Amino acid sequence: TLALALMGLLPPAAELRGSIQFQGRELTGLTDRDLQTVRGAELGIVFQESSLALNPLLRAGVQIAEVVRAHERCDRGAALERARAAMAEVGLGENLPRIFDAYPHELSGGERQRVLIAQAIVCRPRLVIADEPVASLDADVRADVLGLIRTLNEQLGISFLLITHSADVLATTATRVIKMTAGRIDDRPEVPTRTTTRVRRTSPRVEGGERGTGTGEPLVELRGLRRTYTHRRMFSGRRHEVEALRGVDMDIERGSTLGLTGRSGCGKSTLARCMAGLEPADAGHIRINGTDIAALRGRALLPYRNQLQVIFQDSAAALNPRFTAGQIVIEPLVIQGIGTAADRRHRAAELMALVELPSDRLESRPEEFSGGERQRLAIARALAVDPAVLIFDESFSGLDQATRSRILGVLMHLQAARGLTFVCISHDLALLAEFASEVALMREGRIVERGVPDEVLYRAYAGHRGDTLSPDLAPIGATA
Amino acid sequence: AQPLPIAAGEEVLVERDGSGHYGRRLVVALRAEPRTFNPAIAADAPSREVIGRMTGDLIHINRSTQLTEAALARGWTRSTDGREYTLTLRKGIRFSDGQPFDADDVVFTFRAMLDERTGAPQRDLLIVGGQPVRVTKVDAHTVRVALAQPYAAAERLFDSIAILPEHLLAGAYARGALAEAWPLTTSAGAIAGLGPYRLKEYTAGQRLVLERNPFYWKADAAKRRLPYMDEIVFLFAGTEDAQIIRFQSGESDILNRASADNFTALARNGSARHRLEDLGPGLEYNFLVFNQNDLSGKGLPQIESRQRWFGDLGFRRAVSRAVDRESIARLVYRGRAVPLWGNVSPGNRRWVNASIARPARSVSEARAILKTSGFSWRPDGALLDQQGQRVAFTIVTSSSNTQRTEMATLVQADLKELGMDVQVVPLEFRALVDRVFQTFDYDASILGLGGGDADPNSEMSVWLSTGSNHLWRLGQKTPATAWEAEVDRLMAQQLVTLDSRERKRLFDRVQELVAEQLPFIFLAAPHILVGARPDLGNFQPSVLDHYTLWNVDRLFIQPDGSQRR
Amino acid sequence: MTRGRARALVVVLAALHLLVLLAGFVAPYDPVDQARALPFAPPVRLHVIDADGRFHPRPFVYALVPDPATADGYMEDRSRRFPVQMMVRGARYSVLPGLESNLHLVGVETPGRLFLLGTDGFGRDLLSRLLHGGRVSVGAGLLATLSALLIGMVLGTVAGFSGGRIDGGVMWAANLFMAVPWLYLLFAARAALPLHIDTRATFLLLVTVLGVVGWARPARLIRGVVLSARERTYVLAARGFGANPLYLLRRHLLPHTFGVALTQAGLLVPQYILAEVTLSFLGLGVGEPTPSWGTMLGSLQQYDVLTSYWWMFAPAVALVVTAVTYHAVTSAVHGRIRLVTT
Amino acid sequence: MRVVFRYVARSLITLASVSVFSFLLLELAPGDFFTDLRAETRVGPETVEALRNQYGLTRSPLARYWQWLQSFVSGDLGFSLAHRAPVASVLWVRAGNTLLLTVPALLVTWALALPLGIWAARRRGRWPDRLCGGATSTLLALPDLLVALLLLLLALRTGLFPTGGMLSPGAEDMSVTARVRDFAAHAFLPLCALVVTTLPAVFRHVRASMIEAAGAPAVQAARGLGIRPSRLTLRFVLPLAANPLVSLAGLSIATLLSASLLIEVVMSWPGLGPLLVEALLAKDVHVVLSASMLATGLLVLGNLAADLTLVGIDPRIRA
Ligand SMILES: Nc1ncnc2c1ncn2[C@@H]1O[C@H](COP(=O)(O)OP(=O)(O)OP(=O)(O)O)[C@@H](O)[C@H]1O
Ligand SMILES: Nc1ncnc2c1ncn2[C@@H]1O[C@H](COP(=O)(O)OP(=O)(O)OP(=O)(O)O)[C@@H](O)[C@H]1O
Ligand SMILES: [Mg+2]
Ligand SMILES: [Mg+2]
Repeated sequence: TLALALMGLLPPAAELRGSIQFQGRELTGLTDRDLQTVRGAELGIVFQESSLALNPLLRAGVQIAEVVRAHERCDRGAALERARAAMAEVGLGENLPRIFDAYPHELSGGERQRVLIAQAIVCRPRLVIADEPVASLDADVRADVLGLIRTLNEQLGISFLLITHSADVLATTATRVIKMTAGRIDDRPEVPTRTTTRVRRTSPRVEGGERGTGTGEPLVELRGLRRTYTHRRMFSGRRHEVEALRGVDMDIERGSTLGLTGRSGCGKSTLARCMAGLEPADAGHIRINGTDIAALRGRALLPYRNQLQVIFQDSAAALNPRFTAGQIVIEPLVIQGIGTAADRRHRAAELMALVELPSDRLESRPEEFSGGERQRLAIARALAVDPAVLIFDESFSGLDQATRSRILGVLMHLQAARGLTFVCISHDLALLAEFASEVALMREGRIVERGVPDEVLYRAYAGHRGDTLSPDLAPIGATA
Repeated sequence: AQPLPIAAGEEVLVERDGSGHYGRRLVVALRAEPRTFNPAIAADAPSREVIGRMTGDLIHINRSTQLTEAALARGWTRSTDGREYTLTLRKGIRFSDGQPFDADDVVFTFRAMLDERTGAPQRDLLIVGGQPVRVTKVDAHTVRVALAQPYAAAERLFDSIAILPEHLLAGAYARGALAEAWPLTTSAGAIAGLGPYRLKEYTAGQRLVLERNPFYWKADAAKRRLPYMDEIVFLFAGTEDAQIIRFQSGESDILNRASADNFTALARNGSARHRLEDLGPGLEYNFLVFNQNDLSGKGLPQIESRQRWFGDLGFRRAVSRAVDRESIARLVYRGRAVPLWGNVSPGNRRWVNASIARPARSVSEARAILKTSGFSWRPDGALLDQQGQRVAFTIVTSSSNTQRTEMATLVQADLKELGMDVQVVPLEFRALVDRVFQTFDYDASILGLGGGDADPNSEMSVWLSTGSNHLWRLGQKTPATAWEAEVDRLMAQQLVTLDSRERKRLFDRVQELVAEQLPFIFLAAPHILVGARPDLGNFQPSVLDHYTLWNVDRLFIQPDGSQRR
Repeated sequence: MTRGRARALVVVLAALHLLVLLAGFVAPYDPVDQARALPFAPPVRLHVIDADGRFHPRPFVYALVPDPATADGYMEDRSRRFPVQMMVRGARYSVLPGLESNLHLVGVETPGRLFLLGTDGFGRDLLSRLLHGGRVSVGAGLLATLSALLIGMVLGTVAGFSGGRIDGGVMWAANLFMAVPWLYLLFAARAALPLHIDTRATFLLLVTVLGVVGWARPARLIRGVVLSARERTYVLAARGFGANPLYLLRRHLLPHTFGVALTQAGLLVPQYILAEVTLSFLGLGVGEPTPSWGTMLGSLQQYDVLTSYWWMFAPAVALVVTAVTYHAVTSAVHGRIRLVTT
Repeated sequence: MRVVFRYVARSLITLASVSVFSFLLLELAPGDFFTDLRAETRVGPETVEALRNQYGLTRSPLARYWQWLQSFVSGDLGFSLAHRAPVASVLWVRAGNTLLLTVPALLVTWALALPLGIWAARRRGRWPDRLCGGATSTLLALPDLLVALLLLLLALRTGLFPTGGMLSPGAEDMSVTARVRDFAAHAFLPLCALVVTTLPAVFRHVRASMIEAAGAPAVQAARGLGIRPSRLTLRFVLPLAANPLVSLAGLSIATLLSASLLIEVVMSWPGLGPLLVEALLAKDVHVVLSASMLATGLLVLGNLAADLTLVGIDPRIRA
């Protein structure tokens, strides 16, 4: 909300008091017209939810180019060129032509987020407000992006206002940290000392939870799962094929927590959707309790569907904007006809409490929640029914450490009590290390490593550029 | 095309009076587009209106005097037994394409018209006494017409039978394709006739241009070849309102029959720029008819049960007394109609029986009549019949005819005062005709008849009990009632009576019978209302069809008047 | 939409419907009563000052007599005043089925006439016809719109949602319904039905015919919206919970189509009120002498009426008011339910 | 390729079923073309029957349908009983004239309704919006015929425009420019009538979906990046709002031949209107059937265009 207010984008119903000053100019009183010149050109913003912030009907490249054209006099070609360059800067260089032409829904969460960042920096504004810019990025890319931020900051003097829950990010990038509680800026330490960040990094442990350890029997078996996307373009005839899954073999044991990690765009979310039967696999088998569900269609699929629940990476998009929070969390109950209306209401309050949302927000609609709150709503919804397998797709990235660890604790309790199986997709290796009993590493549509967390994670680092996460990096750059 | 000088030996008809100026064009807005140029099959008004200007007939009924006069036939004689006519044709005259006209064309025309394959709507007219008229060629300019029985005023039959050019149509006829000849897409050169105008150009949907026939066989008193005007342009105006608006805007020069509503509005809105004429009542008569058809085997028990009333003369007389004809004339026709009690409109001056009683409206009289017929009333005023059944029925009307629907609305209110529950159901014309003529699935209807000729012969099919328009009881083999038998006899007799005074006496009696027996409850005869631009010369509209253009060959536009617009 | 405006809207809407519902009481005359001496009489003039210049606190009217100076004009007969009275006894009407009354809100003594909006060509009071006609017209217009939209929404969403064969089938039907010459169905219906149809049956007939014929257009529009909406992540999520198609349609997709459906509703209501003219033309409408806005507007569409009698525009004005109100209502409702959708 | 084939097959099925259904409906309706000859006093029932026989109206429905189909496929489009000529000879010219009127009208309608709707949506609840809302309501409440008549009366009073037709009598002698001007003068009123009667629906839909789309988070985000409102509206909001509009536009194409029928009749435009209205009432079966076929063809085309565009602008829709 603070970020929105800065940009003057609050809905008219919201009352805004106080003043916002930018380069000596008062922004609160300005009209839309004046603000336009400020927005984008001098003030850039990276929104928290990439799925909502990108226009679903415009191609990624075009959306970036539009920003260029809004602020600089240049023709279409030049703008597109600039967009391309910006995309390369944020690490989308590998698949540039495809991603440039892709519509937002065809991109992975991380790819989308980088498009957003590219949008924000393409015009080299003086100040960039970045709301959780790196939440769904893997370590490498995150390092790249943060590196970029630093470079921009150093060379062009661009200021960044980073909003994040990740202490790493703050530690490596920020020059000043501000902590907010309950709508107020709490304390403003001039320089983020390594100690504060360190404390943050280490202190929150998962409270009272025990990692689920598998029972040994495989609940879900995946064999040779393949999924290829084709990006067809109606009018240009250009065609890109993406092999998102190239033959995934994997077993998930009942009662275990499988961590799944891998570079952005390597196919994790796709795998999750396929497993849950929400997307048809091109080839391969998905066996749940020994039944091959890839062969099933329609009604026969229903009982298995319920057993596997996905909490989508873009929680915001996965919540119907017309529903209230209460309706959202009990939706599965309604769908499956569980309980009376009163029961459900009761359960809704329970679920909200479980994810630490105040029960007086039951009547609010998704757009009135913060990013992290929405994520928690999605988790609560998935918990409403008792699925055998829960797949968390980057569900914890928007949460602050404390909340996150409390929720993880709750989950682990549940796991222990009911023998639930979790699949946790995340880039946060620390999280996986704590939460998962086993970790699988994906690369280019295949599972390449699998094993005990620490081992795999270590090898994962080793397989990449091991230097990027060096904790010794000095915090450089200034924030407003 | 300039009128050709009159050649020696060309027996042109020289009009006795009237003169005019050559040149200019006349713009006429038709209600709809014509469908064909073929005189043999044209059944719709717009086609006939156009074709009438392009063709000529042997003997013509003068629309203004309502008498027959020589046309393509210079003269004719009738044999003493009245069964044979000898017609002398004009010599030296030509079709509009310059080809000469002679007896062969006449013989061809009648043969073609009488051929079943042609399906000419005039065919039935040419069947006299059950047999087609026989037309034979005597010499190149004489034809003999033989009838199976004497036929009063047989010469009137020849009116509007367009003489076809044998040289152009013989081929199509031989192929049995005369009915498909001369569609709208025909080129101007392939059509010829003996009318004052010939086809110049037709643009689909837009307009039809006729140009002067340079060979036309009439001349004015000064021996100048007619017609005066260079061209007639027919526009197609979709609806009557559009017709009126185009006339008012000056885009069309003639208004051929306006409704009373529009005529009144036009008169109010700018009469100075137009010449509007109320010609008095025309031949059309509107009436309410009750379904008295034999319904056995039709599966219409409800209507059959109501026929008890419809067949009851007392009931019909009560209805007739209760109907407010004066209001119909005043409200529906804005006073431009006459109330009617008999089957001949006062517009038909020669044949109307002026002594037919015209009882004024009287609801109490009507109630008294009903009472004597055994009807009674419920306390709430509803009328019950002898068996205690509520008197309720529907009146069907043509929805495209606003006036008749309005009449029905008035009649309904009138009959409500008698305790009858009447519903008005407007129907699309085809559905209406289907019910009235085919299925007999109706109680009562408001219809109109009599647009054609003034002569009673044109109404044979209505009054003969075997007639195809004997609407109240169709398809009878033998007359159902004594009075219908009497009418049959009278009509048959007048047909063969050659003395016109005697015919009038016979037809007067028919009118009396009809007015007594009330197979139809006559309502009103509307006036013929026309208009023209004020500088149109020789404009002599008539109450007979075609009301304004019947003397198109003599119409002209005053040269000084042209500056006024 | 401000509060005041919303309130004004509700008031107007309520007043409109109340007037129409209480037509019998508010209308001074029986809508089918013909004052045959006064066809096309202009709206009566209310006076407070009489011919002698005296002031009367109670408004009064003069009787109309034909004006000899014009062909069909009228003038006031100043010899006698007819004060306007409240709560007078007059023509009987039924308040509810079985309950009759003859009390009217306003009226004058005969031979005075209180033709507040003038008369039609039969001398029938236009105001009374307008009020009574509104019952059928507004009622049938609304119901027909509802039914057309309902069918359209259900079929449109089902088609858009299911895709494939069902979509093909529904769109085939929609094409059929849009391309077939309906006029003939009406002809056929007219031939099949009995000639005498009472008002209630006519009403149902109107609603059915319009609903059945009208669903295709909204269905197509809605199908398009659903096509796009069914790919949203939250639909996918609900599917993940094992939602059956019915649930998805009802909870996620139908609400999505409300915007389009509301807009269509605002368009269809006046359209269907007008469509009654066509049906009347074929003998399937309300029919004389029962008034309806459709037929009243039908008589306005004539050259002579249009150019001569301005007060005959009253039904058009009534319909405009209705259309504007309903538009305002739909747009207010739209504003309410509008949420982030894309 | 297979998709194209499937689409063609589907369209053919639609056409065929429309023709069958139309034919059935025509069968159900009472009477036939020659029925109204019965009402002529001069024509006897035998003659009418003979005509029926001659033109095959007494044959079985199947035989008559087949007769039409053969003729339709052969390019004659059937045989018009009213004109006693192949339908093609009367239909094509008029269909052309109708398109001459409706295509510009369609373009003008959209060209006006789009900006107007967008404008009203941006000023939602303010006076321009209310004004437009009121105006469209008024137009909706007036029957098309009345609008046409009012326009004609306007023309009559002002004398600025001709009151009907497509060209003046005597236009054949005019120079090309004069003819074009004459045509424009004649086309103006029918065009106005058409635009005025079709505009409200389009305008309303544009406005409503623009309002709906403007609230989308992506649009807010784009605003945050400083995209100018005009560009924002056109580039970001419009595509989001386009869905129902595209369907609507498809339907507009479908009505190219039928939207103007009544207006053509009243304004004497030499299009399909007068012909078809007459044919409908006269039950000239082949004309009606073939005209329905043309209309269906357009419908299929319009829907195809709409579907393709929908897929084109909204990649989320699976083709
Ligand atoms: N609906 C789709 N259509 C086309 N391509 C898609 C679609 N969804 C994903 N892809 C592509 O498939 C690849 C794998 O995507 P996926 O969402 O599985 O990545 P991911 O591993 O979840 O990445 P991230 O960590 O960034 O979320 C990506 O390159 C993406 O662009
Ligand atoms: N439009 C809104 N209407 C009502 N409440 C809102 C709205 N937007 C945000 N809030 C509430 O205001 C509070 C602050 O929201 P904000 O989005 O600033 O949180 P945040 O600090 O970004 O959290 P997160 O880290 O979870 O994204 C939250 O409790 C949220 O529910
Ligand atoms: Mg992902
Ligand atoms: Mg946030």
